[in-house]
Amino acid sequence: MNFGFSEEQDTIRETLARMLGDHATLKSAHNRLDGADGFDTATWSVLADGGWLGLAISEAEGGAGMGAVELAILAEEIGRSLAAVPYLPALCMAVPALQSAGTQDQRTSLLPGIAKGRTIIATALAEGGGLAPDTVSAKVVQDRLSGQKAPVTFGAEATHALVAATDEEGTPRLYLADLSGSGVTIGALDPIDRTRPAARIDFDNAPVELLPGSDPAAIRRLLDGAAVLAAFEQIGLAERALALTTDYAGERHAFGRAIGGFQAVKHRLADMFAKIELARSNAFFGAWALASGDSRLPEAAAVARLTALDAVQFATEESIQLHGGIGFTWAADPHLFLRRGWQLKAELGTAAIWRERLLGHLATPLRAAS
Amino acid sequence: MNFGFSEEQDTIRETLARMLGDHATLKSAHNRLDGADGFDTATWSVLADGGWLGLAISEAEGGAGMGAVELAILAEEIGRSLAAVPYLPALCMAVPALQSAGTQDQRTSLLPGIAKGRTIIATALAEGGGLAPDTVSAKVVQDRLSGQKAPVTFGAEATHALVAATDEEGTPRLYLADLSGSGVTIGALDPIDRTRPAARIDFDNAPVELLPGSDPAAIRRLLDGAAVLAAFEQIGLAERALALTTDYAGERHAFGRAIGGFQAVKHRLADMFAKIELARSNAFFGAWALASGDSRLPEAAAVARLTALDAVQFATEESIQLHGGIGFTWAADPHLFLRRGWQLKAELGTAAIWRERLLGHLATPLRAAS
Amino acid sequence: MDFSDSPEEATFRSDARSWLDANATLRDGSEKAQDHFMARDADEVARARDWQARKAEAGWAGLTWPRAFGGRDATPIEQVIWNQEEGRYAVPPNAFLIGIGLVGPTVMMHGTEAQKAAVLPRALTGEDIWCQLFSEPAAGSDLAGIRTRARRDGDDWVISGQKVWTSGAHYSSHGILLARTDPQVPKHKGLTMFLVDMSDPAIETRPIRQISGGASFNEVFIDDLRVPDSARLGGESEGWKVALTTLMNERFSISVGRASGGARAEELIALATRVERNGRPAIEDGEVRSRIADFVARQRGLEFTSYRVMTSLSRGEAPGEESSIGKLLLGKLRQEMGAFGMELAGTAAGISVKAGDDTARWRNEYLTAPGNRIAGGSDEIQRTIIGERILGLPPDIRVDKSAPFSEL
Amino acid sequence: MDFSDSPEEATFRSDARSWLDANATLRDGSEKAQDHFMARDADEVARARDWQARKAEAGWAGLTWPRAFGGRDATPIEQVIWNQEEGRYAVPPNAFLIGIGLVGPTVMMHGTEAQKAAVLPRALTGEDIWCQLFSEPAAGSDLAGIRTRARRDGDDWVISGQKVWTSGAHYSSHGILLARTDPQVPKHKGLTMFLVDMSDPAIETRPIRQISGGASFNEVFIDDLRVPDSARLGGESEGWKVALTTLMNERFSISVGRASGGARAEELIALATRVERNGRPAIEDGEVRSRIADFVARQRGLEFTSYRVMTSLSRGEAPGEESSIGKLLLGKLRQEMGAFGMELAGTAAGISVKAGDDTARWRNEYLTAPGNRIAGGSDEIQRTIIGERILGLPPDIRVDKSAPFSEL
Repeated sequence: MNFGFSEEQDTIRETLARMLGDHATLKSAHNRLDGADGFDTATWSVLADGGWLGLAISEAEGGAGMGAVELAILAEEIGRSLAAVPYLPALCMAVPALQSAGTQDQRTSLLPGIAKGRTIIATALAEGGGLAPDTVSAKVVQDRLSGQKAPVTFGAEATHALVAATDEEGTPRLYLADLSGSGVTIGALDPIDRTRPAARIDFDNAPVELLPGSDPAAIRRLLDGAAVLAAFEQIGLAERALALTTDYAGERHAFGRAIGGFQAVKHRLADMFAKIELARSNAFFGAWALASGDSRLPEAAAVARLTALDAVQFATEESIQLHGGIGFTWAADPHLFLRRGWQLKAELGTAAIWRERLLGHLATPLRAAS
Repeated sequence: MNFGFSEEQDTIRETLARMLGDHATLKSAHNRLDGADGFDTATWSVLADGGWLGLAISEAEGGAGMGAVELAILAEEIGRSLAAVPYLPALCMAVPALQSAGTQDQRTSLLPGIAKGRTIIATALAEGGGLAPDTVSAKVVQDRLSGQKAPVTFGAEATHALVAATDEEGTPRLYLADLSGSGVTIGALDPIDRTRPAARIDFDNAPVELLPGSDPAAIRRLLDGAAVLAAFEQIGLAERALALTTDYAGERHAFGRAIGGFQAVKHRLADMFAKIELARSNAFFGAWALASGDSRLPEAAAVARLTALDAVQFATEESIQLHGGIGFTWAADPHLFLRRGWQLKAELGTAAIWRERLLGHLATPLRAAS
Repeated sequence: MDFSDSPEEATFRSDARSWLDANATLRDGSEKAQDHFMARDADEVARARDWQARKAEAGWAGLTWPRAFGGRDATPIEQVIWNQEEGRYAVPPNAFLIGIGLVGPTVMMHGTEAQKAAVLPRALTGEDIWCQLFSEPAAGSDLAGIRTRARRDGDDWVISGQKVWTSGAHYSSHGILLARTDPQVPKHKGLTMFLVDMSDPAIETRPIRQISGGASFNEVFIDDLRVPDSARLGGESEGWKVALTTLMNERFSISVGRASGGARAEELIALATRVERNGRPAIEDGEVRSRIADFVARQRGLEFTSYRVMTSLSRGEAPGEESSIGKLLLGKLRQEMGAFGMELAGTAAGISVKAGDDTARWRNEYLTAPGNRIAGGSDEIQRTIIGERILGLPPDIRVDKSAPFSEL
Repeated sequence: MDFSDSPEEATFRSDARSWLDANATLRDGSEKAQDHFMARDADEVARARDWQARKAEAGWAGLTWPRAFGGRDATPIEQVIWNQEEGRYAVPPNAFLIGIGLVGPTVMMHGTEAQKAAVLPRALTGEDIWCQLFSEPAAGSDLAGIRTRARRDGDDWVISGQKVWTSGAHYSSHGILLARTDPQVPKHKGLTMFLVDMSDPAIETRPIRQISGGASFNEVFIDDLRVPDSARLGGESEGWKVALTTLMNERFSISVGRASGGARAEELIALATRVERNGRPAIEDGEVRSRIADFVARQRGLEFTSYRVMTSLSRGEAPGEESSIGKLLLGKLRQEMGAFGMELAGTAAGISVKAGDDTARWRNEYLTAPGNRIAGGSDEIQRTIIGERILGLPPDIRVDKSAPFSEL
């Protein structure tokens, strides 16, 4: 039985935590909220220089050849630092998509650039509400894509996008679009978390390339993997929100005592802790299922996401509450975590979507409307 | 603006509270749980002698000629005392049904006996799951009823039953059955609350009499009124559960202090209080709507029931919890209230049913399965 | 039970309506959403002052004040009726709530004749706008923990410190300020109340931006503000007693005030009818229906609770126990409704994807609600109040009640 | 991350399985539901004793005990593996959990040589069955508040008082009993531990009926029980220290014990597929789906949390912070699932209308769950433990730590 991390993995975490702690500060997140560039290119460069962007890319393709567990560690530390980088779409979705469904040519031409931080691939699965492959109206005809995708996180900052669209038979597939190419119009959206810029991308007969191995099942697998890795990002941010609230409760005095000594505060913090640890247990199983190719991945991904969504929302809302007056001011830190939590909900879908994915496996899928 | 009780009504409450407090003790409820007769005939007689059973029956028909608000007061005190009497089916459902849908003959022959406590009419609307008029499979053909009704509260103790069944056109109507007549078989069920005995009644060509004014709309109105009155019974019991838990928290010491001084306990009790008062506000509006014939009764009944169900479940579960070890023993009082709470849920349907009744008024009804 | 006015109430309502009809125009729904008592800019302040002056002239300002001070000696329920009626008209925000509702009664009870003469008439007519300088960074839930110091200097007092969460400080002309004058005694005992001029250059006001983006509150920095001893309201070291008068009147103002804004649960029905969930109209989803029904039931309960409060007022009684639950339950309900509204928008929860969609509305609701759970006594403080004052449970252990403030 | 056994673990598992195969039969699903460690009647006690004797003879009893005391010196993860393997076989309940898991280690650490010789071999073979006489009516969460008195009388002690929540007291031969020997010192300081013979007529045991109808616990009345000083375990007034050893071993026993029973969330899927809600199969209702998905996610989380605990044990580490959440979250989950199961039954929630329907199962689940939230440290105590020991928050104010017990 080994349901934890190895010493090497612990070392990776420490290195990442230090590096991200130095570069992706909460102060820089505040600056972005107040209008600074939403993409933290400096931290992205540091990650590239450290070889972290190629963590799960094979050595032959310019990466470090590690796996899902290491990606999960990186995700958790990104969450903890609130780093404003396109980690989830570029590394947890685009890279695995290329690896599992792309051609050798596609991999060779893109993966080394991703590892170096030069190529950034956004993931354009959503069209307002719902997620691909269940909700896709963008279409590809003769290698030309038309349709609108939104929200696309880091859509304006990316060089490429991985787009879900139906092929000429009407089957949802994944296509690679060069965002500097013709027929591409990108407009900024107003995300709740400005450290996670989001865009609407209109494609009008834009030239695209099919990822030949992509079919609806592959898109679902991709989402399952992303949900597991996002759960680690969610746990990282929830844990940081808990930590800073615990610190505050230890320092802030009222009625002559640190407020953390009052059961109303202490027990709320304990509930946050319990929800986070419950989510972590599910995320661990998800990481194992992802790394080992276990057939229970869809179920593991759904329970990891459901408990992570719950832990994040509870921890971030109550973090604001327990900070009292200061908690709902713009200048304080707690709302940074609340915003990132919602952003992560937006990017991969709400609990309503993942409950159906879970029950679709355990019970019968919900009948379509007649 | 007068959203409270009059002095006369306050006097009625005090009289009832004293009388029920004397006769329907928690000790007698424990005895019933341990096997004594589930029907507290002594208290029923006291209520009859005091003229309370005819509270809302006209003076001409042997009653006191009061209205829904007085019935609500009685309901709340019944809830508070956990009296084991067929108040809800006999006085809050059968009487209004006779009054609004019965013939003059039916009223004249039955209402005086009800006021005197000699006639007890049970209400047989349910058939396992779901409530009439939406779920009815019992049928009447040529004034003969066949079908099974369960649970019927006080079915074995009643002299008559008001039964929902379809007429020869398939329309749900209400019928009056003499339970001592032919074709009636009564079997005891195992209710969670033995102070509220429940039965299954099998009708096999049993002679019945139609209440001519009863149609599906009348049945729904009847349920709305019953839900409002039951909300008062629920509030009474929840408030008693809160009161005994508050008392316990003031007496029980741990770590050198009364446990009610600990915020974990104090704040839970405050939450109980808030839920109960919220339910009470909705119940007040419901009582007013019922008494005044306001068209908002269906909506008022649904919100009263939804908040009452929530208040009761929270208050009774946490009453057990805050009693600690003693709380989950058979000999302690808290579970008496938990049981009655579930029984009241069973008798008029769960939140799932009432949410649909509410949304059916505010939005569109749920589409039937295709 | 009866929702109609008593004959006296009906007369009052009809008088109010006649005057309002003659002096204001009914809302037609085209008005911009506005806060009920916060003015947003100088223009709104000017219009509010003008409206207040007209009300004062006609005897409709300071309704519950005694006639001796220019009031109408109105009952609390008459105040409620006025608020209901005035709410139907397109009138400027009531920036005078603190002056008339809180400061006035406090000055009447604790002020000198000179203070009454200086404060009351100008508060009534709106010439002066008052703010309440109580809370501090280190004194929120624990108000008696304030650190702003007032030191004697000859016949004057010199005040320095920082206040926070001061509504309307940026357009207020005056403030009622609680300061510590004796740190050597227990915390509740060394406080004194002052009346200060907000235009003094020793006072600096900075708006506080909230997570919703709005700024209804201010920080107020006080740096060696010199006031004469005649600015002291009530006795030296009697400040806590004076503050309790203010706070009691604040609670009363809230209980007769207009119901808080915020979204109606029914709006979620409309939203759920427009959007899809899992490939079907969201309103057909059982969980959506369940959540909305729960919201409706709770919101109705809060609305009817306010009827119970009004019933007590109408009977000339103090609002009963039920009045304490509204504050506790409202914030969480709004927060849950806001979150649910955002989620109904689907994958794009929190991101406005299409112009004119409902995201911004529910996002604003969601980001405003945390303030409801904190400001004016947090949920946690409300639970303690219910537990101790209503249920009679033993008080929290207080380690700070008898020690000198300087040793805490 | 890897779920497989290490080579050493695999060897142990295979050895265990060989012996079990030769000595027991695999469960085939036809067995009656049974508690994992409570015997229901004398026959079950006899069968349990017999099975324990056979395990002891073959070296499979007291696995984690040192070899010197007849144990196997097994690692915690080996204990887990044994529990997993033994759980696959139709064996009697383990009525010896308290003796071997709690009393044994406490006697090893604090007992005299004579006590070790008298207690350990007979506990191992199952000849003696032990119960734990700690909790009292007035000492539940606050265990140090016990009032059972032991007074010196010559060379003996005379013990009187009442214990409660004593699992298995009615079939136990011996008990480990905490008593107050000095009420004049602070509560934690005046306690002493004793080993007592449950067959003494001065001890009376009465089962406690729970709200579920079952009776897993007892009240134990002790009336002038006379024991020699040699029955004292550990020093006089050292009882709290001795009790902490017992409690630490109790926590350990729980963390390596078989997972608690209770319903699987998947059973609700089956139920919802059979019943209707609002005229349609309940499983098609969005709220039903939402609740069940939530239950599944939480139950999986608890299951995987136990894997994390086992990982720590497997690495030879103490269970980490995650081990504290299971106790807190399990009871509420069971309570909610029980309530939901009852509600799915429709109008007749809580009333079994048809023979063989699921009402009784979910009702029992619902009425058993409150015990999970209370016994062995209530939810509230668990939150305090997490808050103080894991998160490092300031302790609750304790007014009872230094005052003499007699003055509390």
